[in-house]
Amino acid sequence: MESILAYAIAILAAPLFPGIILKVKAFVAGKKGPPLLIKYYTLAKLFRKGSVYSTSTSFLFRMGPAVSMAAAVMALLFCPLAGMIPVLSFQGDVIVVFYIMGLGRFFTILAALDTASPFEGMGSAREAFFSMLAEATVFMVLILFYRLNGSLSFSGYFSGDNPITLTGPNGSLLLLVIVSMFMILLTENSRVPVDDPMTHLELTMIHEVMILDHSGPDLALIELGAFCKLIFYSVFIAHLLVPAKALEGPLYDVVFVVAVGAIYVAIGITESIMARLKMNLVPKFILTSFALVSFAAILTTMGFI
Amino acid sequence: METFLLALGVLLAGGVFPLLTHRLFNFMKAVYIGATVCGCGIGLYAAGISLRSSEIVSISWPWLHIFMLSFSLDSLSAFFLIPIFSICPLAALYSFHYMNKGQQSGRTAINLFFFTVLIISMALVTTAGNIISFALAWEVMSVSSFFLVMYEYQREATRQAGYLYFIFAQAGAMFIFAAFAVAYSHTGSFSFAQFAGIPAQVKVLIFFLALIGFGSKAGIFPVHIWLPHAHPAAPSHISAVMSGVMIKMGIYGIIRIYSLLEVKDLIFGQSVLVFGMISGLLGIVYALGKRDIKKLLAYSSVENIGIILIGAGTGMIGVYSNNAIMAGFGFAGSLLHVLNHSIFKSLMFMGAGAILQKTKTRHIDQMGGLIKRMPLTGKSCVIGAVSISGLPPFNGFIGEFMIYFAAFEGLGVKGPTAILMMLAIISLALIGGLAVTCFTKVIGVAFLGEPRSDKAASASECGFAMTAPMVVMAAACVIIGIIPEPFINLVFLSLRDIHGFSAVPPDVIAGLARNLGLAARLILALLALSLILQRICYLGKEVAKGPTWGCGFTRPTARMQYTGTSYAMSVADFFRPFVKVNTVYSGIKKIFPRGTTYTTRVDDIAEITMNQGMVGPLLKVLGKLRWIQHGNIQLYFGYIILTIVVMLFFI
Amino acid sequence: MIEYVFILPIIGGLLALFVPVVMARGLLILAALFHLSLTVLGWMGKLAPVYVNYFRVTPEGMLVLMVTSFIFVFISIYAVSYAYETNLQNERIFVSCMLLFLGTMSMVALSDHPIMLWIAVEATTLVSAPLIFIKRSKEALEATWKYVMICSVGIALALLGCFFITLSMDIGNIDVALSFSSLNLVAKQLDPLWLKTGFVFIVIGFGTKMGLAPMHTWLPDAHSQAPSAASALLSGALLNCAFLGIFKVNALMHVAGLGGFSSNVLVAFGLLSVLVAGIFILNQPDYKRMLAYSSIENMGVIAFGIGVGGIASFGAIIHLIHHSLLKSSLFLSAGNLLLGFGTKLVPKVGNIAKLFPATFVSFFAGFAGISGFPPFGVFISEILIIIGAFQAGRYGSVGILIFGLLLVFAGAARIVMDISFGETSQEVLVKEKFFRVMPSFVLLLTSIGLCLWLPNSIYQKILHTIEIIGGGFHG
Amino acid sequence: MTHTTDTVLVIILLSVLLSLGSSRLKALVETMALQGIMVSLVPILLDYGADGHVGGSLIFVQIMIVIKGVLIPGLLFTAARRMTIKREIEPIIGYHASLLAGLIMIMVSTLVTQRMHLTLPVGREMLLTTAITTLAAGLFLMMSRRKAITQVIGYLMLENGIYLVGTALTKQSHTLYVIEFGVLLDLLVGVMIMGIILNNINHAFDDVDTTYLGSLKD
Repeated sequence: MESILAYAIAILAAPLFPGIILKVKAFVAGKKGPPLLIKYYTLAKLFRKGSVYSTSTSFLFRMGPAVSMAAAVMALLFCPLAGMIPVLSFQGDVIVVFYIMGLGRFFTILAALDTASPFEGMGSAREAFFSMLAEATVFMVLILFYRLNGSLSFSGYFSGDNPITLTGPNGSLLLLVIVSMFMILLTENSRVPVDDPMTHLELTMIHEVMILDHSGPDLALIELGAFCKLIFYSVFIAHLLVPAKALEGPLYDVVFVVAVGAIYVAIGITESIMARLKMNLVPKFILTSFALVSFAAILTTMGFI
Repeated sequence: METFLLALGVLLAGGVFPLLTHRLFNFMKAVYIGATVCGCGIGLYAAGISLRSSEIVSISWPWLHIFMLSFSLDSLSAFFLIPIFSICPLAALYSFHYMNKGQQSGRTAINLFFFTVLIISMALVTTAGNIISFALAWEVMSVSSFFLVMYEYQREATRQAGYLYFIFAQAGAMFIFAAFAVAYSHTGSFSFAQFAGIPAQVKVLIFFLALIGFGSKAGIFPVHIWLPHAHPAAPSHISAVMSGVMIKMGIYGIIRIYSLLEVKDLIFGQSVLVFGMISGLLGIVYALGKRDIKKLLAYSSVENIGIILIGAGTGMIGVYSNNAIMAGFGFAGSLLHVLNHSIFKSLMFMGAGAILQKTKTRHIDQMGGLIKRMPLTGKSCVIGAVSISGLPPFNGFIGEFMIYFAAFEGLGVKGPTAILMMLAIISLALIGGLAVTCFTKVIGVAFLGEPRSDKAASASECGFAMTAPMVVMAAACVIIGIIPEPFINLVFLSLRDIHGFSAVPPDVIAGLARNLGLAARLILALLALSLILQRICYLGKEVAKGPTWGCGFTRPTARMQYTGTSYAMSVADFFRPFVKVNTVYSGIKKIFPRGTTYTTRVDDIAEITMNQGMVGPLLKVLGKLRWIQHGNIQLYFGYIILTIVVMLFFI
Repeated sequence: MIEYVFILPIIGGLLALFVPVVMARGLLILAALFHLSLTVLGWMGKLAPVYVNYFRVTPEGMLVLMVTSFIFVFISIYAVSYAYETNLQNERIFVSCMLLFLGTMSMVALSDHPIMLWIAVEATTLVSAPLIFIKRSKEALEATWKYVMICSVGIALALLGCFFITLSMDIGNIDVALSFSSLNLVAKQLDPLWLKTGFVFIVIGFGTKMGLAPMHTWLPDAHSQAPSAASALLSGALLNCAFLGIFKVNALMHVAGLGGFSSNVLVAFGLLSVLVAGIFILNQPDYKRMLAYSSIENMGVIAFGIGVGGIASFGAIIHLIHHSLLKSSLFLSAGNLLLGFGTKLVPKVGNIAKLFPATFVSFFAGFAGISGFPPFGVFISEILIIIGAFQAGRYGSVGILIFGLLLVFAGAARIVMDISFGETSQEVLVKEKFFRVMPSFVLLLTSIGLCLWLPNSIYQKILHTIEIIGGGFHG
Repeated sequence: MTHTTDTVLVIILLSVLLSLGSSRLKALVETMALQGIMVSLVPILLDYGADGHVGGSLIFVQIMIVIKGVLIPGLLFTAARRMTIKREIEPIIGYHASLLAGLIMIMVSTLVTQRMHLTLPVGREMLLTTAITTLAAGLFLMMSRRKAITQVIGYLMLENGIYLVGTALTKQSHTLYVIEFGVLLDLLVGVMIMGIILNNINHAFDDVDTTYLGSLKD
């Protein structure tokens, strides 16, 4: 019951955090920035609106938002939030989760291609390419975790006799994981330096260009899905940051939420201080994250750990 | 066994029928389909019986005084019978509307006849109980499928493809014969039963010979070259069966020979795994780079064979390391993927066939917008594409998940296995990502957007005999995906007779199956919820229609859409050393340039290597040797004298 | 009196020179049927030789005789139809030589005396030369010249080989009649060195006739220039006869305990032949030459199988039977194509699947059969030979063999597919006729039939044949 | 009678050398006739030397002389007469070189004969040497000359050589006249057929040069 409650809170709070990013960016730029709840306003506005559908599109165009939303919401189900156990958990659920996200992407791409717009096609190609590479990093992380902990589920990673934490015996390796997971977070959620959600030039967009033709509630669903996805990755990293055994009870939950917030702040700072990468450097960026984790994983097989 | 033979009998009768009645075109096809469906139904029943009972039934006849033709039906055979007997009747049904040229009735009849021969020979391959019966069935299978490929023999490409296929079939068969011959030289018997007693080093030789032979049928990477040529050349329902079912006979051979040899070495699993990874990755990369939809699907078969082999290799390593879960899930995932692939690949090929029939092109960049014109085909293909990309909640995911599960289990094994398993998992992940890219390309470019050519614009839905099989298969993809429990049990049941396989605890299997089912149903439920939410949001609102926003272009045309080639190129480029990307660009000249061309083509390095590295030099050397037959009689006398002199040295 | 088997055709052949053409045709078919019935009687053991010094009924001889006689019946039907349609010049000579050819080949099959065998083999060369020459073109002339000269020289060497065998008798101080059957009884006492020398010369000599590389050089020329009926006979029957000579000496070597040497020699020649055939079949522009090279290949395979021994020798004999059936069928089909298109060049002919459906079926089936696809018997023989070679531990050789077989297959498949399915601008000169198509179908069906059901008597004959060289299933 | 035998053998050797060195076709045929007769005489001389029973073989020798010395050369002679060009113009290996090769062949044959370590009856070494030389020279002639008719002569020489080897090596007791006759008949018919083809070649190409016979090749 607690878990379901936490789950509901997470979904409801998901639009809150991107507000933090905007605030941080504004702060760094010396501006006041939009209100913290800006994303809620946007969502509300979008839900109220109607839509224009392109004559080129088919039913898949309308399915895209629904699937991406459902996928993100589903992923969160398996994710332990703060000290709670996740709503659902079984051995192997990590694979299911990342594949479900793949499903979301699949339909987002189809919806984009459905519009017959060359720009959306371009965005889809990039999205597919980069997330394919990111997937390799994610699975390398799963490999490493399995070797550290013998588990194949989110709840298993962070609980039990041998949880994965910074303070654990393999904490040093986790630093590598945290860095590369953060890079993956940036990639998968279309943040700078991979993508810039604020850009206005379609040629340079990745994710944004794919949803150009969506409007109204459809766009709202997509946004909501994106927020859930972002919070999913943040929670994942937060679990690595916050030592599970050191703190207990509500204190842990508070620290955890702060950590999640900190990750958003970090995103905001990254966006402020970094420029976008050239498109052909993005694969290198992702491969760097892959190399980091692989290094860690190979260390485990060499008998160092 | 009698039931099984009855099934073959019914099939054969159905197959001969068209030869006699080809003048009554539709009647012939209808009766043929009836008989085939009937025969396959009986066959499925026989397979079912065999799977349920634990005894192995067999039957044999003496042949030519020296051989026994023996066939036996164990659980592994029975499992491989399932795709044969379930896909083939659907393909036969499909052919009713696909082969609709009444003026070619004779040729159609022959095609149907060889189709039956193919079904029967495949069924016999899976049940063959000794060397000779296997070789016999294998060769019949090769030759019948060759004739099926040659259906449209007027085209040069078909002839080329048929030729290539013929060569590969024969070369592969030779390797298989060699493997069997080595085995025979140690057992002194044609029977499979004594294979286990062969010395260990010899087993390695046998296994590798067989791996090459079976691999060339299955389409393992360096020997897959015939596949992307033969599949596009064949009629689509034939490609469906060849790609969905026939190449699995290669997999069957590998697993069977592995099981028979009762091997103890690690090298078997390792090599199968490595070949699997290479085939999987390069297969899907090449698939991505192709513009011909059937060629693309053929390369995707190479990829899926790779996945199947990754599973089988993991299973073999699991057997070696006495890890029941790794072994069980590796093999089970591999087998389940065999079944799944046979369904969705046939579905995709049939979809491609439907498009081909209506648009008369296989070039993906000339299609577009077909889902609105061919809704049933389109929807089935979307389901097929999701499944083939291995995404939940459909069937492709279940098999891949089990392989992942086994591979993760293998990470705990000491030694080089862990590294291999890491590579296997990463390959699977990359394959998954690439498959998503590849099949979004297929669906997105072929079915969505605006039609890129007039023919695509004027396409219409094809006949019920073609859509019905596709719908059935799409339904099967969904059902296996959301109710995986019986199917997972089925594959574990069929593993029973694989040697060295110790039973996986049933609660592990049951738990996993239940969880997978749960996850699949959950995502469907969530999807339904969000669709309802979406619907609610639009209640009472005005939904306008308009053109796609052109991002500032005022007059976008259909030709401006992103092409499949561009869509794939950055990924293909990424794999550059293994993928040869050829670009032809005429450049922009003068101040007012006109008419430039830009084409890129992705070439298969295995094919290039074979052509330039092996066949070319070989032909050159052999061409030089043609000098022998010089036409000069004095020279010919010289040969005789030379022979005498040389021979006298040996006395 | 089994000698009638060759005496009657020879008399018939001589007679044919002096009777009207129509009668000669009748004579041809009649003699063929009569020959077949005599052969069947001989097969059943009802006929015994009279000149026991020279002739003897042996299982290997009967197998070859039976094959020859059987295919001759159908080739003669074809030949008559062919001659009738093309208004063949010198038809009487043609018929006469066909019959003489049959007679001399039967004589080879029955010979027991080495030099009698030699005489008969040389005689086959001489009586078949006019068959090749019958069209009197410059190419035919050249082919005949090469055929006669090379074969004569080769066979002369075989005579030398026979002398060496006699010498080995003398050195061993044995005094028995000079015949294979009596030599086999005393084989162990023969001088091994001279026996080996004799074997080498006989292999080279009869190998020339059999078409083993590198003495095969006449074969593609002769087979491509002869009228198809004659080519079919040359390929389907004559090569077997030459093989018989080698087989008998090889058997003698085995009995004398020199089997290892003779096996190696045969394996080497076999492999070389397969490879040479492979070289020339690739990119071969002439389909009759392609078939000729395929004969070289198959003779190589047979020599290889016999050389390997054991289970492979069974395969080799099976191969011999089926090769004769299939190759003669193929040559007859090729003859139809040559009549139909008027050219032997592969690039010019094509699309026979549409233009000559019946010939297409027989041609393609023949090709599939000769390449080792079921339900034709070569499938069995190739498997047996490969298995036998592995069993004998000849891994390297079998590797080369398989490579060679694949080369041949690749080359032949290209040609056959071009002919069957490719385009052609050539006009069809003559349509296919029942009597020119039927024989090749009968031969094919016989091959299929023997693959489905091998009569016990044939099986026993094969077993007896290979017994002497240690072949068989459990050896 | 070793003297006689030796004389005959020397004549054979001489004929071999002659044929290697001669360019005129007619002379070649004549040499062959001589060689044929001499070769036919060898067995009877040997036989006579051994035990003296001559009987049946005498008739046979007569037949052989007729065939080898008269019929076959006659056939070739007729063939040669019809030819326009009666000389071997450009042999592949020149006459001087051929003669030298002939001498080398004799030497090698002597060597081979000694190396065989056979216990031959007296006088047969020489016979064997001659036989091998003849045989080799026959093959040499076939390879080194362009005229088709010279090749036939080479073939005859080869046959003669083989026949001599047979006589030299084997006991006469194996001889069955049917067989011998059969061999001879084959030879005769063979040369007849070769003669017919020669005529046709001459007719078709106006020459019997084998360079014209090179169109069938791969």
